[in-house]
Amino acid sequence: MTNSSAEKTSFNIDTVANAASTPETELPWAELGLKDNEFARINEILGRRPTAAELAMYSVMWSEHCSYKSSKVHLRQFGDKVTPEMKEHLLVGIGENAGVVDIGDGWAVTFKVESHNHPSFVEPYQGAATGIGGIVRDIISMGARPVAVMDPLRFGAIDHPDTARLVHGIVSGIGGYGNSLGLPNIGGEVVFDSVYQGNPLVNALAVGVLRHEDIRLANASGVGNRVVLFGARTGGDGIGGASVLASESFDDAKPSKRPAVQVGDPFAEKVLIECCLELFKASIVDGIQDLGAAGISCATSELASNGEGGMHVELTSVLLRDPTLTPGEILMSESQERMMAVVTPENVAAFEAVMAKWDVEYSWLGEVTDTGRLIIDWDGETIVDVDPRTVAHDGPVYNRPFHRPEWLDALQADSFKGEVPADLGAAVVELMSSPNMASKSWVTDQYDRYVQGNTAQAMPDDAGVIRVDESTGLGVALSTDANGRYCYLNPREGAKLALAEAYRNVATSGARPLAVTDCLNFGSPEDPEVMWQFAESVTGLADACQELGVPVTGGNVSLYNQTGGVPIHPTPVVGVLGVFDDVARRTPSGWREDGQAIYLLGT
Amino acid sequence: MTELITDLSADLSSADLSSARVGVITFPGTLDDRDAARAVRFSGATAVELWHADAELKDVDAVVIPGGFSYGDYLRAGAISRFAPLMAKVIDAANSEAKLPVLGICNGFQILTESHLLPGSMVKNDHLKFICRDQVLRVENTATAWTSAFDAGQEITVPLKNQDGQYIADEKTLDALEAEGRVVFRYVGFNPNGSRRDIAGIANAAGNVVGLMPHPEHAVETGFGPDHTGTDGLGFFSSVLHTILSGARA
Amino acid sequence: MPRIVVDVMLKPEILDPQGKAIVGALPRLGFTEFSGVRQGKRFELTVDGEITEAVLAKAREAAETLLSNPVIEDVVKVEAVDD
Amino acid sequence: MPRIVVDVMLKPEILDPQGKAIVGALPRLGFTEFSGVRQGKRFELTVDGEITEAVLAKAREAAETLLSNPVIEDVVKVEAVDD
Ligand SMILES: Nc1ncnc2c1ncn2[C@@H]1O[C@H](COP(=O)(O)OP(=O)(O)O)[C@@H](O)[C@H]1O
Repeated sequence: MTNSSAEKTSFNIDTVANAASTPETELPWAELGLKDNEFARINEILGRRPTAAELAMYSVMWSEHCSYKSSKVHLRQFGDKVTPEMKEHLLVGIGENAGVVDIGDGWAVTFKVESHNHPSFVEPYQGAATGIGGIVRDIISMGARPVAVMDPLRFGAIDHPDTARLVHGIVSGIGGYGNSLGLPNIGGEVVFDSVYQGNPLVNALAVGVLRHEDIRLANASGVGNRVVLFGARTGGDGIGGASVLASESFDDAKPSKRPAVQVGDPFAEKVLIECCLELFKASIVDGIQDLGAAGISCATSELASNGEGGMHVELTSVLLRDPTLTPGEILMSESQERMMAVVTPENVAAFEAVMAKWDVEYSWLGEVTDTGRLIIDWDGETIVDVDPRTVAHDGPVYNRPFHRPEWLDALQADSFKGEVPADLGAAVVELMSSPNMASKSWVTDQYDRYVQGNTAQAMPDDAGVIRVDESTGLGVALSTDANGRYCYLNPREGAKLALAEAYRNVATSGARPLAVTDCLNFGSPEDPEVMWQFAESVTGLADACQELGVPVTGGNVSLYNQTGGVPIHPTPVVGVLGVFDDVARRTPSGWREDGQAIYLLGT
Repeated sequence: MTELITDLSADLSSADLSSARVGVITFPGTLDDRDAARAVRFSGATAVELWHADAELKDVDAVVIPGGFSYGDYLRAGAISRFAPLMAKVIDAANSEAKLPVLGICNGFQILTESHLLPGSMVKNDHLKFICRDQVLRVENTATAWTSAFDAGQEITVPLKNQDGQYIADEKTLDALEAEGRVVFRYVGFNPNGSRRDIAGIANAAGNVVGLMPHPEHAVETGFGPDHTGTDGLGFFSSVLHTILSGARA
Repeated sequence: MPRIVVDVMLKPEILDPQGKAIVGALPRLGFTEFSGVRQGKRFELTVDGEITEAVLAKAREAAETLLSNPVIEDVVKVEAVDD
Repeated sequence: MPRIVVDVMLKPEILDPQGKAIVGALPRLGFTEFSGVRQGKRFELTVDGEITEAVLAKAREAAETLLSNPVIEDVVKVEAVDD
């Protein structure tokens, strides 16, 4: 692959040498979202001021979204409360792109739920579409073939003027992307509640299957192995807010035109899936990482810090969609449908042959080294020289203050005091016609549930069921559930109930529940009452997981879901995965035939 | 597991069945290729993988162009795939004296109309949305290479899932299709996309090339088809097996 | 950058589902001036170098073969623009 | 019939997957003259009666609010045609 971006660039490059000799240069760290203590810490780590490119990397990697700085101290419970029995089926746990669970016969499944809430509010179709795209890439990067998706959704009031824009855009975005990838949509949720008016929740779950020996991890090891970026070209997507970096030398603030919105290309992703599966099958890649939030910053620093050595990369080799991008912008770009892999020199030709077959663009960026440093050059000059761990793993950790809201007592005391209506029939009709109870087929009819031919259950059943092995019928069941109102009333019990509901849905389908993923949607962690809700919910979820004997294998935290100072209801979305020895045994919801007996179980 | 099905005379061994080679073409963005191959296997025939860039048809006795979003359905559904090297071979073989049986399902149907192997075209569904449902079809013509296993007028249920599924053609073409019995399937009860005259599938004049929007390959296995039970799609694959083995090409 | 614009519209006799939806939505948004809407496609082809008559002829050919489907669509314009 | 043509294109900095797929297909069909393709939309609005400045203003408003998505698209032209 040739590259023509190098000669087109004409800005001043802030090199490491330059940074060392110009300590007094003003840097836009506050605009990039760093706090003064964080910026001071970066200076301390480096022993000098960061270059523009280093600042870009630290700022995105140390953001709440990438570093989990406010949630980490609480999320530890998911690890601390795991018993050896709970780990029995766990092949890969929290910390990798997605957890991997053993389901027997040499088969494994990987699954994870993630949020794309804010982008979907700004541009519903593309935001939701790229939410599906992102979670599916997480699944591919574990070495798995994606086999299904689910979409737990929350919208504002059904009669609010903005709701139609969001609902139709989001649902068609999820369908547009998922249907084009050939992934059956096997379940989800649709809830309307005015607390989500300015903060719709668009969570997306993907599940993939693989053989045990096919598990791939995001690490760069083996000195001399080559690092390659493949898939879509890098554009200015998702760096709109960071446009201060449009001027790499910080002096000439040229106006930049950077799209704040990412547009998805599901066709490119479908090709990427097939192309990665072919690479895995032929054992052509040693390490692999998808590019999501924080793009190349994240991929290089995570691959390097999870490996044993270092990495040396030439950034002008990145194929660009927009030749005016600066190094910092290239490092931060969130362009979709890209992957980074580590390939041994012997496999380079085989790798290139697979790319040629699928007509996928790629460029060799550099190689794995034994220096323990992540070095990034721009046209031969070093612009990043860091210990990759400090970028990827040693971000700030906050023990944010939290306290129980004073209004909670009054809220909990405000119980139902009305009369039981005389006409129960009418009450039932009224309930059933509320948008949250009514049939969701107006949504699910827009999703393909048949593709791949392995869907044993989808809507309207309580759990989606997918066959994994055609010869034995081995398969999995999945359900996602949450109840923001329960959690608002009591976040600890509400989180337990969310798990219990998903667990029940999987169990009633006939599967044995095995593992959990979660997407924790909350307001601002800087609000001590929200932080309390968060802490309580995590405790409740971790306790309930221990009680039921199912581990959390991965998930996602989405904070700052609030508008005008009003947070959403705490909404931990819980996904449970269960296993079937034969999906022929699945039990659909609802009565099937006349004359069957009806029992009510439980308390 | 579904047993092998065939409506052929009983003395055919499964070895005879598997000598029938049915190719399934994969384009970049094709989704239902593995499903189509599974359906071919269930009929007893051998499924042969074909890649859009292949130069040869690998001696197959019939070809399925499966559904999906080849090239993302960008520009127009099927517009870019139609120019694949292998499509030139398919077009020649379909028009040749040997009359290679060709089935285009959904995106495959769109590729066949873009290739002018079948008349008319597909545009966006009249309601503009993607729709996925179990759809009832009436088999209007059982004389094609792909429908001989059905009874005339038989109603079958197969999944339907598409965004650009509204079949259109000018009135003259529609009249001719009706007159020549080339409307092979019609939607029954509900027209899911606004297709002219409820047309779900059509054939070429010789009856070897058939295209339809719904997905028979998703209705071949109990537990994974319409309403967890339907296997009406198997008839397509047993029909072509019959066509092949009854010596159309012998 | 020199470009060639190609405009493609559905043939007038073909019902345009997208145009129909727009025509239905307009009055609800207070636009009552328009009695019909048709939605077509506009392509901008970038050319490195000069747009000669030969390049335009190629663009016309691409418009007729790939960019439009003659069964349902008309190429309504192929034109060089420079701005 | 007097008509107003509205042209809408994706903003230049936004990825255009359709244009990308077309640009990939063109050389395979022997068209090597074009280095880039962007696909946009062309709307034809029919007006019963005369196209006054007021009607054009309404068309511009409809173009900005309904016919384009300002987050990712630009209205590149609103123009009366008569043919
Ligand atoms: N956004 C969605 N995506 C996919 N499936 C959904 C979605 N919303 C609801 N469903 C499915 O529709 C069915 C009915 O949903 P719901 O009414 O929420 O059921 P329940 O109240 O039993 O949880 C379930 O199978 C559920 O998985």
